[in-house]
Amino acid sequence: MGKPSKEKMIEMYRAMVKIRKTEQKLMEVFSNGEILGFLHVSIGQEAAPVGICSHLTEADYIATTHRGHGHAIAKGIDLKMAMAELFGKKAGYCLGRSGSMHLADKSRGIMGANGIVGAGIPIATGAAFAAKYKKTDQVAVATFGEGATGEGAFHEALNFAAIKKLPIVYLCENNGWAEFSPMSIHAPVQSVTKRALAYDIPAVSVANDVLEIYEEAGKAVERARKGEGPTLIEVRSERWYGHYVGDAQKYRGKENVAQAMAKDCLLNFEKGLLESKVLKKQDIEKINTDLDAEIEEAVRFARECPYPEVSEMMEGLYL
Amino acid sequence: MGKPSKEKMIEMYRAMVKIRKTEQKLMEVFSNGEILGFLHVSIGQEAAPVGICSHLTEADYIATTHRGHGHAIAKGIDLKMAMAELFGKKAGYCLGRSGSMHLADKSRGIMGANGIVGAGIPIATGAAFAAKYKKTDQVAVATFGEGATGEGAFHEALNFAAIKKLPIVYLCENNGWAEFSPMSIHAPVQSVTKRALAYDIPAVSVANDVLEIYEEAGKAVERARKGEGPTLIEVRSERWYGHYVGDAQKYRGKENVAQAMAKDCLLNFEKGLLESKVLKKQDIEKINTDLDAEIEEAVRFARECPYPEVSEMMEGLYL
Amino acid sequence: MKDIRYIFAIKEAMEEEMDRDENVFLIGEDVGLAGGSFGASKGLYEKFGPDRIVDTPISELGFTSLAAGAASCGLRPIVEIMFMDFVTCCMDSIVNQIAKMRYMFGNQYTVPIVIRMPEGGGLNAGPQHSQCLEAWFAHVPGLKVVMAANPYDVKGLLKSAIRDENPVIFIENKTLHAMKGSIPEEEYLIPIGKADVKREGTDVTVVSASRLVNESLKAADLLSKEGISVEVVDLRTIQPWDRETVFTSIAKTHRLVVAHEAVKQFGFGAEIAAAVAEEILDELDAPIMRVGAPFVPASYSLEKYYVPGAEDVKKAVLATMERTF
Amino acid sequence: MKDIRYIFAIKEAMEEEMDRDENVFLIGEDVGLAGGSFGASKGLYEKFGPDRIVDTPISELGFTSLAAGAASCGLRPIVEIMFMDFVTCCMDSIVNQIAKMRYMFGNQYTVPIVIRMPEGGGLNAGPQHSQCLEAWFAHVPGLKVVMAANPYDVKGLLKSAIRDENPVIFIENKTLHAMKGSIPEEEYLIPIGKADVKREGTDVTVVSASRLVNESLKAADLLSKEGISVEVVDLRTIQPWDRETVFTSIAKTHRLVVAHEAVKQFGFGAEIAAAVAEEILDELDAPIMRVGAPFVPASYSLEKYYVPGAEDVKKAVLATMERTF
Ligand SMILES: Cc1ncc(C[n+]2csc(CCOP(=O)(O)OP(=O)(O)O)c2C)c(N)n1
Ligand SMILES: Cc1ncc(C[n+]2csc(CCOP(=O)(O)OP(=O)(O)O)c2C)c(N)n1
Ligand SMILES: [Mg+2]
Ligand SMILES: [Mg+2]
Repeated sequence: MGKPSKEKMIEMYRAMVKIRKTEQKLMEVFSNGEILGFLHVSIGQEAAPVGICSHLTEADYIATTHRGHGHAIAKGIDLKMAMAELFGKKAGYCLGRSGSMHLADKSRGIMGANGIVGAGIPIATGAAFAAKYKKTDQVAVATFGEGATGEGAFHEALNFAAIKKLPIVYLCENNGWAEFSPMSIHAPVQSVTKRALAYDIPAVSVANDVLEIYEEAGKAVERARKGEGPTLIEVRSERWYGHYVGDAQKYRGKENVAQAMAKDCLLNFEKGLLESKVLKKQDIEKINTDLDAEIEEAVRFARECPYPEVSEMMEGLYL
Repeated sequence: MGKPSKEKMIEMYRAMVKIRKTEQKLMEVFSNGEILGFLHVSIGQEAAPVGICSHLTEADYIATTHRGHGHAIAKGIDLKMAMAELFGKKAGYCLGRSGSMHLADKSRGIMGANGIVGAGIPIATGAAFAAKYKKTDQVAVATFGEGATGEGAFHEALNFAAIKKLPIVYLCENNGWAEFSPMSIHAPVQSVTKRALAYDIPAVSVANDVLEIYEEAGKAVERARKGEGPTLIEVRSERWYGHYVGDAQKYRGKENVAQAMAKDCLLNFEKGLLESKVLKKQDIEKINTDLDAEIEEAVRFARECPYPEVSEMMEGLYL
Repeated sequence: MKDIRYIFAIKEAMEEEMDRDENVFLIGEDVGLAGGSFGASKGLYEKFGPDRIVDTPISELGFTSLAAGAASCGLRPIVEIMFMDFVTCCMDSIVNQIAKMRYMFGNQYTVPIVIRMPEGGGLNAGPQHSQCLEAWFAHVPGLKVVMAANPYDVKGLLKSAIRDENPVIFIENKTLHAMKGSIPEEEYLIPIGKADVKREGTDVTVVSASRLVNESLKAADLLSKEGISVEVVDLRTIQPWDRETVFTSIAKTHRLVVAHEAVKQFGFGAEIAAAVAEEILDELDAPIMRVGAPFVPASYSLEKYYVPGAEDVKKAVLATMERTF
Repeated sequence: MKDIRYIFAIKEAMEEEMDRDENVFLIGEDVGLAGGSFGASKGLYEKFGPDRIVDTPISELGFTSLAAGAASCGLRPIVEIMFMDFVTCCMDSIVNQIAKMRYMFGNQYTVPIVIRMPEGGGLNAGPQHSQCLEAWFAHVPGLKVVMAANPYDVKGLLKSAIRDENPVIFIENKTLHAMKGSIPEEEYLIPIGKADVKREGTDVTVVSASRLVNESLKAADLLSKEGISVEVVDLRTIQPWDRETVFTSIAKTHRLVVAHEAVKQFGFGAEIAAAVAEEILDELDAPIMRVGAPFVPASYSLEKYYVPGAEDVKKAVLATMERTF
């Protein structure tokens, strides 16, 4: 597998910036009260979704979590429709019914964020089952946090996938925190890779580095496509902000936050790209300004779209 | 820990014979239609309950399963009241309300068999939690089959117990079958001990040999009492008969059954006791006839007791 | 026509639909090699193989959510939950995921999934193996809830459920598994959402489902000897239930009994009664009586006194005849 | 008397009971260090320490069944389920274990456990974070189900629930957490199983619980200006519910509306209506109207139109006034 091509790296960089900037924007409009409900941003964790999605086609599946904007963007979600959903508008992916915790785009294999911790894991496993059943070469990815590994859903899904050698990659973004508590509350082990031993599933732990993740994800996706079964990847991600926007992280030491921010996967990647001359300063500026414009445009679109009609609330329950 | 004393061994032998003979009797009366519902016997598996319960006092806790007569007997359940329950009589432990799948004796720490696979595991973990909370030196035991390790309940309980270092022993009787299917349907691993790796819980696999089990159980119970946390013990048990009485085991080769029967933990123990002169032929005969009488007496009692009144069915829902 | 047992009618329905559509598969505990704990899939493993008749670990949540994922990727799973009591292990899957996936994702996904489960007493299997929990599912928007009272119905309804684009909770009854009945040789479907008047009558309407339909028919026989003419309406579908048929019947008889095996309190009978009291109260000539199990867990040795039957329906009907207001 | 918020009243109840009885402990996700996701246990960790304020992994089934085991060994757990929607992850624990342990084991065990959970809308948290599922639990013999409408009630009821020897499903409402109200300085208890007439009236009885009690009171205010006198009965306990108080009120007003935030169909309102239609139908002068959420999942951006409120209660009351039969 090895290193991505130059073009691929630029694409990856672009995706990471897009996630970062989109979520920064989301935090802003959330504070305005334009987005309602819960908003969980993944700023600091952009490497994992981009690292894995770089190996996926639109036909591949991904089931994400409450902290799922990054995966959706990396998997190619339409930003306008996603933004409209976050704004609760009719033009949104879910017709404004569901908001941030339920972003989904069937056309791109984005099976949905999930408000229930761990619930997406067996659902993604079902997508892998379907791919194997239909003998396609599709691969499924389940993303989740280290906290989710406490749920029975995690256990039952991995057990089944291992027995059936399903084409799936379990991507755990271990950001060290589940809501307001550290991993020591949630697990007796330090690394989520240990969990995989119960199922004889190969597992690897990687740093919050997009190229490292890209490499391991590449191997895992290849294994899956070849019919060799599931892999678990733990990414040692870093959550910069609170569990949700509005959480002041009083339970978390300032140094802990500072350490997390220091491991900025985006900045590190950018530095590397500059050093290796894949990108020049001007390229980076251009990417950033282009994305700013795209995001502004998405926000403008979302703002201007109408809310659904109350009568539409009653539609579409059954087909 | 080491080997049990001579007296202890005789006690253990007696308990194993009691389980065997009681269940043989149960099969008989079940065929008569005197026992209703489902009856799961543990003939061939007597070593595990006796091996572990030999280390427990009445104050210690045990939560058992649908295949739980052996544990209840080894933990000292009153045979008459147990038999009355199986017969559905008012004098039974559960007032005849529940039958074989729900045998419980609070006075002896028998927290109940369970009709839900895996459900007893977190309940026993709760007993261990209570012991630690109250700072007693009580220990809890959860028994379950290899099939139960597929349930999320197993995972969630072991995770918690490991985090909190609760005084509990997880005793998995791996008889190779869950209902009508072999372990390969249920797990990607050959040994349940692998499951424990996910929680950093020490685990050991032992043969269907009561002295081996006694030794490992002794270490595990001691660890628990000392506050060193949970242990998982896998016993490679052998199920002789069908999943429930009436199951002809068509799915299972004759050789597989013959092999299981050949590993007769009771007969092997008996041979050893004779060889080492702990018991003589006459002692064994005496134990057997005494138990026959005790069991007959329990059956007679159960037969003669009245059923509950219909009006009593409505009583006792709330305290 | 041919005579067939209920459990075999289930098998035929699954087999025919699997023949018809290669995306249909069956998943559950011991459904494969063993042919199902109650024998519903006997022979299907041999015919369709392990890819389409899928044995699972004991993990109701895991395999039900797996089926949800598979359904949203184009397959049409039939999930077997061995006893309805075990559905408590996968309520998140059914309620938060399956029921909501279509609506919540803005109609992008359809989740054509049938979750079969047998409910009720009959085996003296005690408190954790005898429950009837259909009212829970009927309270959850997004699910359809179907209950079949005889071999003919179970086959036709199950085939419709498998073809339905929505998730269907398909409730069998253990005591009905061995019931024999006559069904056509040729293919037939029974629509979901339509009640069936199983017996016409003029004095009292008994609305019921599953086993209690047959008990209500027995009660109607008994009562006819006493000169009381009972109309028995089999809901067949609890959610969405067929208001028109029920209301039409009540408009004729002006008396209503609702009967189910589930615990009476907060059972589906409450909804039927409440809807009548809300929408057509003025049609009633007597109080609405309900029949259901008493408010305690199912009993092992007293099961036959616990589970409601024809006598209970009869009593309820008589009560509506006496208490005119 | 002192003014206090609902969420703080919950904390006081727990704190007082933990002071009184060392066997009482609190367990749940982020209840400890963080003081609870809604702040119900703020300060308790500091006071009682990690042995009695127990943070858990994300494992609702695991810790609820653990609490069941602990309760049957003499402790008195309070379990916090962060959102009622997540109770779907531990239904086996509650329904097959906790509800049945006492009865099923022949009264040997008592299981004094309180399972707290906030339900309903108010946060625009969408379909998986806004459900009201109390009707499920009310259908399960062995559970008590309590819902508190204001700070005074929540404190007194929660203290009683903690002292109750039976398992209690204790349902809070997210929009009420910030509600202020007046409570006595000294200790008080409110009995479980007793309804409370929150407002006397003569024309129509509105039976309700939790947030809808307050909405019903608002509706009563509005209606009084139109000359309609509404009696508002707060059930406080859904199971076992107080038939006497409800029936007495209806015998006075002869008109009934039942209002809850849960989806209307198959909600607890159905049981109240059905019981009335069964037992005191002749007292009614008008159809029984029910208020509840529409039959779709909770909406994110249209939440305020989804969740029923005073206007809906008012409409229902007016309907009972118009439609006399
Ligand atoms: C079943 C369930 N339990 C609890 C919650 C509340 N909750 C939402 S996110 C979260 C923490 C998840 O932690 P982790 O899996 O590490 O993901 P992260 O938030 O760190 O990305 C919790 C407990 C939930 N949504 N669902
Ligand atoms: C939640 C749940 N799912 C399924 C069942 C049905 N069932 C009863 S026993 C059993 C097999 C259990 O196998 P194992 O744990 O190996 O125990 P064994 O019977 O071998 O002692 C199954 C599937 C159940 N009782 N509960
Ligand atoms: Mg985390
Ligand atoms: Mg086994």
